[in-house]
Amino acid sequence: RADGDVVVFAAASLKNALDAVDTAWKAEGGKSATASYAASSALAKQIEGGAPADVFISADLDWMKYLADKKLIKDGSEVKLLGNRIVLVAPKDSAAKADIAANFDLAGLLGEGRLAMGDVKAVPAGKYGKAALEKLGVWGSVEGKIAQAENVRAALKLVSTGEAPLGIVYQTDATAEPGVKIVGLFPEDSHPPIVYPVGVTAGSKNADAEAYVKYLQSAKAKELFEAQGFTVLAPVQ
Amino acid sequence: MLDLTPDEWNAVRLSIKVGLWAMAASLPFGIAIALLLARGKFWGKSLLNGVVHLPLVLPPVVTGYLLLLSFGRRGPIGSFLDEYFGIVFSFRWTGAALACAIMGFPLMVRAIRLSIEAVDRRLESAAGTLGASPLWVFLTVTLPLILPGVVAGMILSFAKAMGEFGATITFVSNIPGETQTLPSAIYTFTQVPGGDAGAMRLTLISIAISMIALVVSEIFARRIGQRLDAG
Amino acid sequence: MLDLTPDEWNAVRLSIKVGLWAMAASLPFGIAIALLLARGKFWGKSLLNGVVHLPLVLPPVVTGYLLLLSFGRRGPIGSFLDEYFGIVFSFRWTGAALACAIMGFPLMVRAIRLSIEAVDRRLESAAGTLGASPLWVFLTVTLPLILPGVVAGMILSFAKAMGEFGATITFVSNIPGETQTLPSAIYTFTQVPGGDAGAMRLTLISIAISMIALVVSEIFARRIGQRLDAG
Amino acid sequence: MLLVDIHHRLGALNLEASFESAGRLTALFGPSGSGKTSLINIIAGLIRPDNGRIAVDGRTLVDTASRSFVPAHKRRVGFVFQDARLFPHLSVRSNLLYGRWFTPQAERYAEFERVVEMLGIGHLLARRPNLLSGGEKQRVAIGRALLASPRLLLMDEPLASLDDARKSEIMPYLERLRDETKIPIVYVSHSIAEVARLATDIVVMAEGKVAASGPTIEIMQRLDLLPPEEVGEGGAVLDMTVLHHDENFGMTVLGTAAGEMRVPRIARPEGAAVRVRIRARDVMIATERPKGLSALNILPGRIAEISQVDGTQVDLKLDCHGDLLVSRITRQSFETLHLAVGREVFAVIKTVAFDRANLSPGGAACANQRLTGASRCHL
Amino acid sequence: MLLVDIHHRLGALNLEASFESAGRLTALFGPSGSGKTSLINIIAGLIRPDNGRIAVDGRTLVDTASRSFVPAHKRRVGFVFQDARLFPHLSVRSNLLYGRWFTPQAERYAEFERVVEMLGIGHLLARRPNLLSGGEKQRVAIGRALLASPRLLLMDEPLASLDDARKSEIMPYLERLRDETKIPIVYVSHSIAEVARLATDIVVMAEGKVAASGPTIEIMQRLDLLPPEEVGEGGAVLDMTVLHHDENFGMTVLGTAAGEMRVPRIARPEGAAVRVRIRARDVMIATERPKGLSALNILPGRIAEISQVDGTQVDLKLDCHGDLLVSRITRQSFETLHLAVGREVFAVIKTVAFDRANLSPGGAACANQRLTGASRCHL
Ligand SMILES: Nc1ncnc2c1ncn2[C@@H]1O[C@H](COP(=O)(O)OP(=O)(O)OP(=O)(O)O)[C@@H](O)[C@H]1O
Ligand SMILES: Nc1ncnc2c1ncn2[C@@H]1O[C@H](COP(=O)(O)OP(=O)(O)OP(=O)(O)O)[C@@H](O)[C@H]1O
Ligand SMILES: [Mg+2]
Ligand SMILES: [Mg+2]
Repeated sequence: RADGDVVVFAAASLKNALDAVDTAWKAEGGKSATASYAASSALAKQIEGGAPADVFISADLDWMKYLADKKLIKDGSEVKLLGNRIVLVAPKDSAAKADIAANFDLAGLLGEGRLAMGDVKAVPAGKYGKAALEKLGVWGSVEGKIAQAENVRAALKLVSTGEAPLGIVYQTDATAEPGVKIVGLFPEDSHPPIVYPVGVTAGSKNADAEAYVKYLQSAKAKELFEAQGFTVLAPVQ
Repeated sequence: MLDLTPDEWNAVRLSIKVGLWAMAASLPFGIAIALLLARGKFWGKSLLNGVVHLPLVLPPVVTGYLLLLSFGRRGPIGSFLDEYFGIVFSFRWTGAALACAIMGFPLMVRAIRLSIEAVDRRLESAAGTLGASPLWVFLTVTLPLILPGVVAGMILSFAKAMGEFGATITFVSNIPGETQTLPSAIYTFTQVPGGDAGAMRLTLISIAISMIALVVSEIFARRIGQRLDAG
Repeated sequence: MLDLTPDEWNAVRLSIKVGLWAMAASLPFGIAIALLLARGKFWGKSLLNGVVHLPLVLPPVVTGYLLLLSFGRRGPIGSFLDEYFGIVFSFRWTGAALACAIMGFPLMVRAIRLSIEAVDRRLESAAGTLGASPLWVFLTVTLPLILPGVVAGMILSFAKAMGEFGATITFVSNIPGETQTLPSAIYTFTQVPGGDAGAMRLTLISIAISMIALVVSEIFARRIGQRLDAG
Repeated sequence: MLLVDIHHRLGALNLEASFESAGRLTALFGPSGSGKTSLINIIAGLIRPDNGRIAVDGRTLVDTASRSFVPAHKRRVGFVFQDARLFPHLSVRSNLLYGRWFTPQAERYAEFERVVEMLGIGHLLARRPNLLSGGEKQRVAIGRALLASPRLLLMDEPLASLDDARKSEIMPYLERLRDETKIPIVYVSHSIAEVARLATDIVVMAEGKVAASGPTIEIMQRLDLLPPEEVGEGGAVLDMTVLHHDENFGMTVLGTAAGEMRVPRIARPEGAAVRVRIRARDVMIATERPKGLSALNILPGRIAEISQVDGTQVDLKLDCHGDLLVSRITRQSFETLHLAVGREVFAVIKTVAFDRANLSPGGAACANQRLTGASRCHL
Repeated sequence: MLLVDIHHRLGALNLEASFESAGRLTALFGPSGSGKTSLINIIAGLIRPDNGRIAVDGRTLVDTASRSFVPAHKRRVGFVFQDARLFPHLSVRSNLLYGRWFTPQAERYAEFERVVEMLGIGHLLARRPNLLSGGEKQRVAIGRALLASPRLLLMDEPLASLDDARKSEIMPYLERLRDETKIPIVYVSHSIAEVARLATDIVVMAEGKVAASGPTIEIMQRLDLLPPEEVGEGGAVLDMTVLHHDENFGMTVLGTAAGEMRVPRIARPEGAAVRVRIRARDVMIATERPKGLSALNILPGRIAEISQVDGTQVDLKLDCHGDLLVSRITRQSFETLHLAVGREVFAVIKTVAFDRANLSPGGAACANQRLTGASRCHL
């Protein structure tokens, strides 16, 4: 890591997309960026602990707010960068079919099996999934059948190995995983918007940080993000 | 501090249960493998040694995935055990115990092995001349002499189970009342802003349980030690 | 299989460096604490024992947070060390080494302690009558006799460092070339679609390194064993 | 009946032992490092010999030719190790009783109380071995081996760190074991007194080889086999019969071909066979029957053989009506007294020269002699 | 000069030892479990006594009253343990040289080659201790203690598992150590022969207490102190002078107040002081001067004291012109010969009764007697 590098603390699920964006930025004459991928929670606490991060990209709004409340994010630098969808997946050899709507028979689809999803209190995808199921009125019928995973990738694994007959994961993960098929897409209004916010840390002394955040909102970046299945929320600059 | 939610109480109970089972169930294997590694001379010993150490070397998440692949519902071992013995690990507390047992296994084996290697083999041959068959020699001489190592291995395994989280949650997920152990519950708290107090509370409970286990093991170990050498 | 990216090579090199440093730096403390726990009689011994076991008992994430809070740039110990000795742990490879050393510490202490408890103290008193002061007795008699435990403790510490991830990534994050060790790199791969192959590749490298370390330690241990009892 | 014919390499030592011992108690005798312990380890089955054969009372324990090997725990040996090797995790009592678990009820001949009393370890039963004194450990080790009621007893310097009082309580027990239960015993010792008293046969080892072996009576007469320091302890071993007891003076009169012999009172019935060791250096020669001398035993005999030991001492073999005595005198006396083969002289032996260590009940040696077909027993 | 006055509780044993020994070699003698090892552990500093004081040559090692305690490693003791306690991780050579590191150059008196040769362990130097035989271990342990060039040598049954040939190579070395380097030695042994030869002073222990202590000459005459089995070994210890050597017959003539005494040739110059142990059972009594007898030493003397041992044996003390001899005879002889105090008799002693174990150079005992102010040395 060179000294002038922009240090980006990003949610781990962004790795593929962000690596591509970083490469592109450098190729287009920007500086190099060094990304540290981990859980949003850990990254936020590290920034709180004085980490040398210039940019923070969180997987949900909560941890960004956590830092902003502590005045650790530069005022006005915060941008709602990316969006995502949550989907219901099943192992690829599954015959399950679902029409996701209010009061759909999720419990019946599960049978004896369990519904894999991220931790409903801790993992963003889990939180969105729970909200959606509540909104659709099926939470009560499946609450006892949830298998909460450490992160959304682990939930995906539970489905792809056939451990769980169904799971709720991000669309980005589901499309890229050959072991699962998408059974249904949750309506966007069934849960709070899925947002990946970005912000420059208050402690950043790197002049390129702002430029980097700006580049994340560029057309090229948009193309790269969308290639990984994200929706880009921020208007192209 | 102790006004826990029912789920948290469940996590405490489950953690103790999982820890004890992980410790107890891995003990015979731990002793057997330690014996094999300490005494055996066979092809593939290095390999066995390597495999035993794997859970230490691999990131816990990887161990969890590997468990999922082999002991899961569709995994070769998992489906075999299910079909012929009716043993199911996936999403059960038994799976958590399996994960903890495996994560603690290298620690247990190493402790027991160290003790076995320190045994004065002349005592074993003395027992042999008195008519004890190798099995009896093991039970009446070797085993009592390696008790310090066995106790150390057990406490390490239990303590590890109290802290194990990565492999467990990956393998059997985090189902309150079924597979949500203390570390999983703590993890959940650490992942939400403002969860620090809850995490701290559960952490202290976890520490308290481990402390009690430690103290008990130390008392036990001291007894053994006094018996073995008060010279 | 071995066409690693520069970042991955960095992770491999860094992991070895961190593992070796964690092992080497914790060794003197490990021996001292093991000695204290095995031989000492003092108030608060149970407490010390408990503290030593903490990293085993706590979920690694918690340990990582505690490290962040105490050894971080703004933490009390971290700022003290920075100010007076210029030692900085936070977000440096030294921090990764510290995290690994602490996570492996209970394993190292336990192994060494078991060996110390197995030492025939009459040999130490024999050395004493020959004029050796307690320090010399320790260096020329105790230390050689506990070498098996020391080697076991070192390999456990190194192996643990090769697999340690939770505390490290929480404490010093996952910065390529600086704090991204093999387990962190593996973790990152598991978090993205299509990362399995990459994770597998790095896992195999990690296993290979640990295997080499294990085999070396076993050869070393066998030598020592032969010297100590070929009876 | 012990048959040993083995070859085994141990580091620099080439252990090559081949002997046959018909006796019930075979002593292994030889300098430090000569391979005694290694040999009994092989007999016990703790070392598998490179090649050779060992059989006890017709039972083959190991035979490399036929690839048979009885594992140690099936040999039913009682092994008293040179280092006691007590189990540190068991009390003295449990140590003592350890072998009993593995002994069929019917074959238990050693009685706990009897052995404990004989060894004087009753007050130690509840203790842990690690706090015992050296001699206490050794006694417990002896007890542990005995209480396994073994069919073959191997004792590696079992009495080395015991005081003589204790020794003389243990030795009669070993004698009874040897004579009554007929348990074959292999006994390593550096003490000629012990060996002469207990052994029916002696195997002298040197540098891993058997330098000599044979019945005690024969080996003890060959003063050349003994290390220089022990020569004074050598001499004749005679089997005699108790004629009667002189209760007034506390003496026992023994009958031998050579005449009567007065020894301190021994607790044997009249007519019983007794074995007597007469040290060569305890036998004086007189050319005329001495008068007014405190020595009570004066036996007439004829000089049968003369051998010079070195320039200064002479060994004489006296034929006393068939019994053979050995006497060691200075060359000065030899020349002064004009001794020569065939000359009639008197052997003078003090009664107090016979301490208990020289008197042992039972003509075990004779019994064995008969077994091997030899007839020199009352020669 | 060794001063011991301690009290220490060890489990059931109440160790209460109080004695003062002016001699250079103090033997601890007593049955198994009587506290000998515990006592030298206290002298070495391995056990801190409950209370009491120990001083060697004026240097206080421990004194609970003044709370002074010299730690073991500063005492410069050479300790030969009852169990060898060799360092298993070091070769025999490194074991031997271990203590040398800690000995100031100027104080190293033990020569490596000399000690190794004397102990016959030259061929073992490269070996690891665990493969040594029992006797080999013991010899290395002796060597290790000696090569630390200690200022106080503690030996706990150092020769117990050695054969007599080896013993007789080591004993002269210990004698030289005792007499020439003046290193005080505390020596635990069960063998009266060893004790009589080496010790200047004897401490008899029983059940943790000192039953008797004093110069060897005195203690050895008190046959009642000896265990019954060892009584035959007791007797007089006399200090004599070499008068001349009889090269023809390989004998040495010693002068004593009682007359001349012929013993096997010893390698000491004329005029040298020699110490002779004469076992009570080797001394016969004759009422008239025997003729034609192979015994060369016939000393006239007067019966000074008569004591009955038991009903059957009688101990006589003979005053031979000032030298005191002890003789043990049967009561039968005693009565037959009409012996009584004051009667003039002859003491008859075979020359061959003196084996090397009974002859030792140097009048160490006398030297000590003078130190303690006693004057019975040539009594
Ligand atoms: N496993 C081994 N490897 C190499 N050398 C050995 C081994 N075992 C014994 N020796 C050597 O063989 C010799 C004979 O040993 P052994 O113990 O049989 O002697 P020993 O006759 O019992 O002597 P001691 O009377 O001193 O006990 C010794 O020199 C010993 O060092
Ligand atoms: N630490 C201890 N605690 C309790 N009892 C002890 C301890 N140490 C020794 N003893 C006992 O004290 C007695 C004396 O032991 P010690 O070793 O001094 O005897 P010893 O005279 O050397 O005997 P031996 O000739 O058999 O070696 C023994 O009965 C022993 O069991
Ligand atoms: Mg031996
Ligand atoms: Mg002792």
